[in-house]
Amino acid sequence: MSGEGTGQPGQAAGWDRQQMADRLAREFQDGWIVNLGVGIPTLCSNTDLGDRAVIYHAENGVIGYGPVLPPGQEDLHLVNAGGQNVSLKPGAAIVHHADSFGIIRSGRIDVTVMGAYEVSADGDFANWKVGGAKGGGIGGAMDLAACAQRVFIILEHVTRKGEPRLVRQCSLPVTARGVVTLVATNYGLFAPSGEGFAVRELAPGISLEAARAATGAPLFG
Amino acid sequence: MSGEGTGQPGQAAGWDRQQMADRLAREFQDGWIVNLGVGIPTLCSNTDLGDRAVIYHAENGVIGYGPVLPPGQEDLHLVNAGGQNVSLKPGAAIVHHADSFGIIRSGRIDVTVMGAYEVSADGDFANWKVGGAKGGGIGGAMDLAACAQRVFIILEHVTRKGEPRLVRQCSLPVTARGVVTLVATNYGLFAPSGEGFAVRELAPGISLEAARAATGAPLFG
Amino acid sequence: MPRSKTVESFAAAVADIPDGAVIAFGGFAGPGTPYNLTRALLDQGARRLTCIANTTGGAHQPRLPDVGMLVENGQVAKVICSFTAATRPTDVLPFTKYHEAGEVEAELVPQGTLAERLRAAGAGIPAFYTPTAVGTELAEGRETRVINGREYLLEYALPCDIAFIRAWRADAAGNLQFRLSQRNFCPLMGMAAKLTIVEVEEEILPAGALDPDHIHLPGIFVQRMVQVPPPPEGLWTIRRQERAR
Amino acid sequence: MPRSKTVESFAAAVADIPDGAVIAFGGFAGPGTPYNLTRALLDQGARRLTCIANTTGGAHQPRLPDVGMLVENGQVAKVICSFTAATRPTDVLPFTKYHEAGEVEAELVPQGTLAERLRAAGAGIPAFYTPTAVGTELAEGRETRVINGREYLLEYALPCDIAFIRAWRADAAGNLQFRLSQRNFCPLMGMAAKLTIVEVEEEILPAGALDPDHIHLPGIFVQRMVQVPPPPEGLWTIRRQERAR
Repeated sequence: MSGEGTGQPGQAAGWDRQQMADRLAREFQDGWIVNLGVGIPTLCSNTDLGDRAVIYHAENGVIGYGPVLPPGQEDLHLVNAGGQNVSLKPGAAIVHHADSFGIIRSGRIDVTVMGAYEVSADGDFANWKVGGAKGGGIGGAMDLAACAQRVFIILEHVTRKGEPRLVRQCSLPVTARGVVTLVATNYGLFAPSGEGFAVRELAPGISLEAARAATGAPLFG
Repeated sequence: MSGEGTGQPGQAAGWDRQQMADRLAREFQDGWIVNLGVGIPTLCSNTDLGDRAVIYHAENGVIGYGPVLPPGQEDLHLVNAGGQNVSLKPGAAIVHHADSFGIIRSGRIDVTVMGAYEVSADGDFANWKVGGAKGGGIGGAMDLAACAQRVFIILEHVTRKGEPRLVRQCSLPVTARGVVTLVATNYGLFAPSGEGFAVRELAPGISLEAARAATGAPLFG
Repeated sequence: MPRSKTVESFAAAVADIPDGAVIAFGGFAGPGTPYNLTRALLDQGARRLTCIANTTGGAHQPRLPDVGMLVENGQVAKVICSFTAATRPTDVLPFTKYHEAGEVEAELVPQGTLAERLRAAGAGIPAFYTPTAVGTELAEGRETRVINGREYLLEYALPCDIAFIRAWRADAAGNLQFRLSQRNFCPLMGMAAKLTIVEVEEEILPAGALDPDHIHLPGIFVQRMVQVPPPPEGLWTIRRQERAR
Repeated sequence: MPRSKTVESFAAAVADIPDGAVIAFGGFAGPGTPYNLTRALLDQGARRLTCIANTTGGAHQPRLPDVGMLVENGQVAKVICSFTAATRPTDVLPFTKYHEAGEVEAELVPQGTLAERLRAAGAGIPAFYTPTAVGTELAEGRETRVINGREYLLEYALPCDIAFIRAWRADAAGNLQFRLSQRNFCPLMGMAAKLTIVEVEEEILPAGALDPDHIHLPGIFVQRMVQVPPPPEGLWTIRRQERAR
């Protein structure tokens, strides 16, 4: 565990990327079908879940993938949705893109974990378009966000300029509305509650005051 | 060929079932994808088409089936839409029912040949429900009728009571409207023309007068 | 670890099916038909069922367990089929007299629409448009829409509580392979149902024994599997040695 | 007899593609991407194309032929993609400056909706409802419908003139197998297109050499096939000996 500090600049306070992913992954239940977004969410697959078995689903129709393979051992025909050369676990199956999103839309994904630019107190989130951009990168995010049983988000608590990412209302175009139930940041674990965010857990070295100061909506300890 | 007679009762005038099927099958062009309905239409697959190759499609997802297998040589896992134990030709492929009807609805079937109770001058036909019945037997007929490139019908020219089956307007609930382009009966080959039926060919021993007397709409020689 | 999906008997596999369940029955003219599960349901006795199948069955002899027998056994409130009467008016399905007497409701659906409504349910599509049945009695009073100059009929997804299907091979993860025309409605029903129960012809293999590229229904859609025992206990037993290929 | 579906060169396979064609490009993060056909189209020079693909490409080096290159080459009027910008705002796709300059139109479609619109085109379904994108900018001003208490967005089929796809194995009848995540959009695009052109990794086999139960796209959807030659002529050549499995 990193971070014995008090949240002061220059100190390694809070969770690192793997710890954020670990914290959400520990919510996964035995038998769940899990879809991990590109970036930090993929680190959830490194988490040791003990005797709980989850099935990782990728948008491109890979059901039951395993660890990323080291260079030289990749199978070039096999990638996850992030383009990583993964392996297959016993019992894996391949479907085409329409069947893969049929699995998503019909509610078979128990949880999707995604990155985001912003999450609102109402459970809205934004992750496909930055302000002023003409294009966007939606990928499978809107399908997953609208249809998965649970949407978990991982993001840094504040932007590089220090502005909060947990806000009352999203300023960017949303990916879906009212769907986020759990958010892991480097500051801790939070749940949108409508009026603000419920603090489920604070990362080591993060005080409630520090978290409040860095959050754009009320925090309920 | 049967029928040297003049169409008088007791004489073997007109085409038999295989001849009706042969006449329509000779319209099949090289490379066509063909769906044959239960009953007389299945006899089309017996017709020698020379060097023209057609692909037989069955509603249950069998693409490229061949002749019915003799008793003792059947594969119990393989049936056509009529439940006959058929064989597969080289290059056959199997799909599920939704993909099979996707092939139908997207217009990939060049011709469907079906039986019917009635065909109208407008190209409507009826083959799923008899008068007064509460239930019906639609099967794949409505999908095929609405979406195949061509709908050919094979039927006896008159009912057992001697009433015409080629009529101005169908008296039974229709399967689809305005889709039939060619009809083979024991009397010959006919094409719905709106005002009546154009006579494309008369079977041996069938006079135009005899055909007119047995038809419930004008015949145009 | 997830519990095994293999159940030791057909009776155990259907024991908890409640009255009022919506059940889809795979199969088309024999292959894929869950005869053994249907027989177990006849014994189990659940009532007021809605049965989805291509046909109510009973057109041919010798007769094997079918939806029509569940009707005769007083277990069915409604059927949703592409045949509720025989194709030839001279044939009469066993189902017909119950339907004509008003004892069982019937929804007659064109076969392609039936397949697509099941597929839609499994794919999270609540409704779609189709050209099939436009201008017919089945479209009377229903919503249509003109798209690019052609008229289409609005159809809704057909979700099921339970699917009964029959497969050729399976692995312990529930991945299924259907052989030849056994496939028909089976994978669609497996995707449309909340609980998919499968009768499997061959021995159930360890997870990983089937090629991931050649799975017709992924195991995430399959909850219970029963291997078909040898005859006479197992109905319509087809083992490797009995196949031509 | 039907003529052979095998074409001797990529140039010959794309020679008659007209200006204004709507072309779908298979592939997802590498596997299934028709690099060789795309390169041939860059040489062939057809213009005012509408290009359907998951992404315009160009996010990674070394760069292989992609839709973005067709844009840079002045051949594209419109793209329909689930990514018209990179996921990370710090990355910039080559396509972006053409889009921002108004030189190319872009329709941004969620990935599942893109797949389903292609599937609908191939399945003769003109339109359907989906829960995806409801409440977002993409749904603004568009038709929605409440079904069983939930709001859905109306989406239309996405038919294509031509599909470019890449397969693992094929037989002379045009039956295709895709290996692992090579499948992705490829069979859907093959079904949605009037003309499907395939680059095939392995030697094209005689009709009947592939198990009819294990065909991912039936030959009736495939019109032209070109076998990928060895490098350096063939791009992204993956032969049996280079695979881990």
